[in-house]
Amino acid sequence: MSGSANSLSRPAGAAPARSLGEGLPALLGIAALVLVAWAVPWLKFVLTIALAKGIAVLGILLLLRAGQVSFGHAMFLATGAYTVAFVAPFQTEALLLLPLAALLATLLGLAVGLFVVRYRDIFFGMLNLALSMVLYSLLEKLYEYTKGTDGIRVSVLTFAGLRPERETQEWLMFGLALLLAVLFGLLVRAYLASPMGRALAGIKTRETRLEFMGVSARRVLLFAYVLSALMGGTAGALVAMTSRHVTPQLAYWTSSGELVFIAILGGAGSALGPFLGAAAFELVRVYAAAAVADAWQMILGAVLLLVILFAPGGIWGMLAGRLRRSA
Amino acid sequence: MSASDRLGAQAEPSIEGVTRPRQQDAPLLSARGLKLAFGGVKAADGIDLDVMPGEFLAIIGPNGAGKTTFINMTTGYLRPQAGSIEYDGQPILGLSPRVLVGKGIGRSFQLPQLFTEHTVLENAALAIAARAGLWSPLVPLLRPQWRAEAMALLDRFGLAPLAEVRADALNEGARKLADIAMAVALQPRLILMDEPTSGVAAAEKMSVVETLVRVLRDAKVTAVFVEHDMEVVERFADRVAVWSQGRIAALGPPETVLKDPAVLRDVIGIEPAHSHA
Amino acid sequence: MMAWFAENSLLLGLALLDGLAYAALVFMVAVGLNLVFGVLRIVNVAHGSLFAIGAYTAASLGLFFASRGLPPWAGYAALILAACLVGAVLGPLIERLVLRRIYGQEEVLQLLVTFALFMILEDVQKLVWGVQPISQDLPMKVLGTVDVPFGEDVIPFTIYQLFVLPGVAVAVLAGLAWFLRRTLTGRVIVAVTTDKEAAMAMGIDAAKVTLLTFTFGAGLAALGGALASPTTSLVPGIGAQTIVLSFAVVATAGLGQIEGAALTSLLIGLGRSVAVYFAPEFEVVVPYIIMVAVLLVRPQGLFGVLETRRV
Amino acid sequence: MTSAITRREAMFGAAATAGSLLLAGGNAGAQTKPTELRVGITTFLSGAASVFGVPARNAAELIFEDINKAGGIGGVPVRAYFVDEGPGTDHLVGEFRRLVQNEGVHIMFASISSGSCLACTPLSDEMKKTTLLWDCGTQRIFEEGKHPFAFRTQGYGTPEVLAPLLYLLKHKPDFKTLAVINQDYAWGRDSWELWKAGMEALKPGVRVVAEMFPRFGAPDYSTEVTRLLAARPDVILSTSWGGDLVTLVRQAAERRLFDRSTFVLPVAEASMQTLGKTMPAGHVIGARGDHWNNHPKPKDPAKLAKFVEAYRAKYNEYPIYPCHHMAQAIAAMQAGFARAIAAKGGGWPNDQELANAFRGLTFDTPTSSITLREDGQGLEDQIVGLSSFTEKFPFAVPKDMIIFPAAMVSAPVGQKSVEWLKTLKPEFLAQVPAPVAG
Repeated sequence: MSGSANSLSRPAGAAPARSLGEGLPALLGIAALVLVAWAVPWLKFVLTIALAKGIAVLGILLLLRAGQVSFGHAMFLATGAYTVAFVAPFQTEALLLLPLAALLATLLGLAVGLFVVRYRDIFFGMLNLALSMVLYSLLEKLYEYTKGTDGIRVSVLTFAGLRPERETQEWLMFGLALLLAVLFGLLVRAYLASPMGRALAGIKTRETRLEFMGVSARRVLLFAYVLSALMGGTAGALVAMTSRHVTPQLAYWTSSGELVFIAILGGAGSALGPFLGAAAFELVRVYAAAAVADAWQMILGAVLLLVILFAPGGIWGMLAGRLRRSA
Repeated sequence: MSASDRLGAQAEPSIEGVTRPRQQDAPLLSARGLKLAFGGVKAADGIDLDVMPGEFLAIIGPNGAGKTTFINMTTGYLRPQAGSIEYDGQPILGLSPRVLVGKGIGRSFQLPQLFTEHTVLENAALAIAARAGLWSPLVPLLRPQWRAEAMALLDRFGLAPLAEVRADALNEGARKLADIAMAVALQPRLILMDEPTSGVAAAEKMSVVETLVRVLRDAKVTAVFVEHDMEVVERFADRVAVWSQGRIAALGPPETVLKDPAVLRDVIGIEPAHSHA
Repeated sequence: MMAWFAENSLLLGLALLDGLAYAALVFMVAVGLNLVFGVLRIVNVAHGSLFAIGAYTAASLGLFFASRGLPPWAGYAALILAACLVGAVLGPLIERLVLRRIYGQEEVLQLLVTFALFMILEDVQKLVWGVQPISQDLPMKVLGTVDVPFGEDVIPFTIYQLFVLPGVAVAVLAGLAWFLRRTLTGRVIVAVTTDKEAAMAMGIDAAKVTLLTFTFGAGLAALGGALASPTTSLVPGIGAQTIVLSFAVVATAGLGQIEGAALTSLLIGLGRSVAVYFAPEFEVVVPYIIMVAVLLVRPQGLFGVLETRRV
Repeated sequence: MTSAITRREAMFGAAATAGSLLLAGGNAGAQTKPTELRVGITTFLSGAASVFGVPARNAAELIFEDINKAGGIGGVPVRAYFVDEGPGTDHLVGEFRRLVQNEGVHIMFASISSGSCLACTPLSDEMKKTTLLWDCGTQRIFEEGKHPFAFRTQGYGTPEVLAPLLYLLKHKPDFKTLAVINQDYAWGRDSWELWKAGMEALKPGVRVVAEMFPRFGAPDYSTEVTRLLAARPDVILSTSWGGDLVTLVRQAAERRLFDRSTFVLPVAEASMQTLGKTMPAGHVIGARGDHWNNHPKPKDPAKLAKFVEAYRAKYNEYPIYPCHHMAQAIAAMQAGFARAIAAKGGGWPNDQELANAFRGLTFDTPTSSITLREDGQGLEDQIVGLSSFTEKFPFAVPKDMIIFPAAMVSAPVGQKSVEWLKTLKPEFLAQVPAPVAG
């Protein structure tokens, strides 16, 4: 980060994008999502998954604020997803499964968090990676319980006791994902403006100072970590309830990489970023896969490379920049 | 109380001949026999030092003598190999910086430790939030009450016009003041400052120090500061400790110590202007 | 416990021999990754792709040589040539065109740039070499096997895996240690690893050092792939598996540690082969469990040096 | 590959074309003949399993080209939409929906991986879209539930494991110890469960000296090979395939494991070309079906030769079993549409009518004919033999082949395979046909 300016009077770079309203873009985004889901039925599914992943990426965003990259956050997503898959045969109520999945992921997040928040930077990233790979290996190896790489199918769920038609169910899942995305988006926005959230960036820039303010940097990071695990678990439950099939692939390190990818693609500057990123990611993926089925990965990779090299603020950064200029 | 009172009362580390009530005269900070060596270099080699409530104690000495080490040991960042430190009559060795902050020991840094991605206002507000212990994740940091308190604090340091500037865009003088402001926001009883004027442009130096001293005196904070500029020491310190090769070579009021030929030769004689440790 | 060891000592002996070859391959990849991290401070996710491309190139060259009627030992020339080729072509290309643009940026961006490269290179492999398994095992076959006594029985081991792979790994380790400590270039690399700012202040051309190191690291990854190619079938996806294992080795060893990487590779290689004999279900988890256990006790890794913050 | 038009539609026209596609996706009332018959095909185009997926796609493109040259199906040209199973299940089910809801495909071909099949088959129920399971082998699909729109146009795990087991019991009846080394995923685990159940029923008392499930796609088996060398089992079973099998065979052959133990490799066929002369002779090899290049008495030798030669001419390699499985699915599709159109007196069938046409359908393959049972499972004969080398092929082919009729080695409708296998008696061996010379 550049810090060479010497003039006392230099403006604060307008405290990027925060001065810009997020409300209007958010409302427009929601309207666009609903419109697309209505107009193109199958995209409803893609967008539901995108919203779910966006929720998980909100968690990545929190850690990025603290300068930490988790290359293993798919483990919380997988925990949420497998919770749904394991419990669904006994309890088909989606509105119970969802909080249960979130709770279990949160507990795992607390257990893992207590361990990993002692580490920074590359060690933080690698430890998360290692732990997610342990989970991945267990999901793959404990065939008796997890059916290995084939995964588990999630049976048809009930919503508030009702078992709706497929079309209705798709709308219900979409609505649920959208509602949770908005709620978590608002929560993260409030959190990032609170002392706890603002202290995250302190971990990134001056952790020593936090300690000399009497603040435990570990506790600040742990709170964010557990919150991110909660969101990861919620996302996993949504993914499992939407795709209705879970596999260990959900926990593989490349899936974690994807989450970080989405965070950067969308831009870490706003709680809207993850959702912009997730929608863009999923759409590029399905269209790239439809256009060139055996080189979609290369297209995604190229998109990522271009974003980092030429628009490091991500999609939100570009949007915010454009809006600021026109304002 | 005025500066001369303190000067008279505490010209020597001993407390004989002092007429004030006993508890007021007990040292706020008391180090005994501190020893710490890095490899072969002795940063502290049997240090005894008392800091009296309300006084401004300057520590001077050549680079690498161990002055910053003393601050680091007192604030829980480093642990001495031998000796003890008492604060307010209680042993504090082994306590972490976080705990010591809670007990009222603050510090500033030679290289200001500001949150560079935050504005000056947010830096101050974070410190205020830290002191208040209010860490609700849902209430904004810049809630009206804390914003007002942070602005008032910045105002005392003359930093109010810079409140919305990002910390990494400040110049060195403002950076130093903001750094100390964050320590003051925690309402310490004792503050240890590591070279509060190093790197500050010569023209600004005196105004920075004057601001500093005014705020600290108003807040009735006891201060220990490491300093290289003898003019600053002479004008603002109540007592001076000369740190040389891990020992205290001289201790007393500036007008005495700074005239000592040995000190002049060993400390001031080799002192380069505005050095960095 | 002792009884168990006595009963299984023969099998443990076999596990030890098996672990060696595996450890040698893991070391070759991990050490390159570690070296690159030391100088560039970037964890190169695409390192695994370089491993895969090295392997594919070696197999293609070997098959080409064989088709030209060259003697079998030319396969070894193919291995070395492939490593040099991949290192010398892809190394500078990636460093100059991509990595160079992101030095000094946030860590997450650096990590993700290499992740993007990884995604691109995975598909490049498929476009160039297709998806059918490719193998070229002449270098392994030409040396034949050696019988290792096992009680009354004998167990044939390939000379390639029992001697060549560990031998090359030891040679790489010794060569690296010599290079880094005894040559000027090596010392410059060490200086940059230890304190980049100080090294640059001393007038070291950091751009040159990073280019050199990255090329060298890429070459080591490709060499690892080339050496692995005679023993395995090359299929899409081998890069992704290799890299995640090397991460475990590097983090366990401590960042920037060469000898540490060797010992950790050995630890993980042996741990894995012992698991195959006695608890096959845990084979895949072993490296990660070792890593987590080590970092729990020594947060800086087995051989890492704790970096203290200066205030 | 999809044409330029699809790409443009996919890229820009998703929203614009949605209205018309909504109509296209419906299946109510009278159906007009479409301008093209759209087939959605899920297959591996990335990852380790693309060694099966890409040749299968190649075969499909080859055959569809031929069909379209000959006027299409029912006069309608065929267009294929391929999607990749590689990125994972959540991606795949999204793609399945896209093909049905957005591209308006008329029929789906699902999946190489059992995991993909288990995810896609219920979708066929929900979306009421006829889905041909063209390659996956898990017995769980039709044994754990009814799927009125799904049909498997080839054999499945039970016959593919039982046939090699019976062959082994005929070929080497006196083996006493056995070790298994399978890939660690559903097929590896399920096939071992099937084998174990069959073996315990048909030849009780065999000692299993090692059960190993190395990771799918493991690059190195030398540790496992050492352990097998030390254990000296009479028989080593491995249902591994692709690169994994190639690596295992190479490393085992190099260290003379094939001299110590008899291997049983039920999925060997697809790897024989890659292995070439490295594959040792005299071991039990299977093909997940009867489509060997040296099939002793194919039903239509000219058709088999034509397909093999056309594939070789275009792709410079012999077709492997996934190519044949793809060809079978396409043959079934042709027969099914023909039957449905005939039943409607020349009209175009809706989704339900199309599905009805597949139940009990019999269609020809170059080597035999396959009947789809009432539960949707296809009955495909199995040929197992001993690896050997001939003048004709530069790779191993079976000799002393036994053709196992599909009905003999498949679990009856409504029974679970493992339970059924447990009921087999050693006398069952007497029903095994005699080997034929290859």
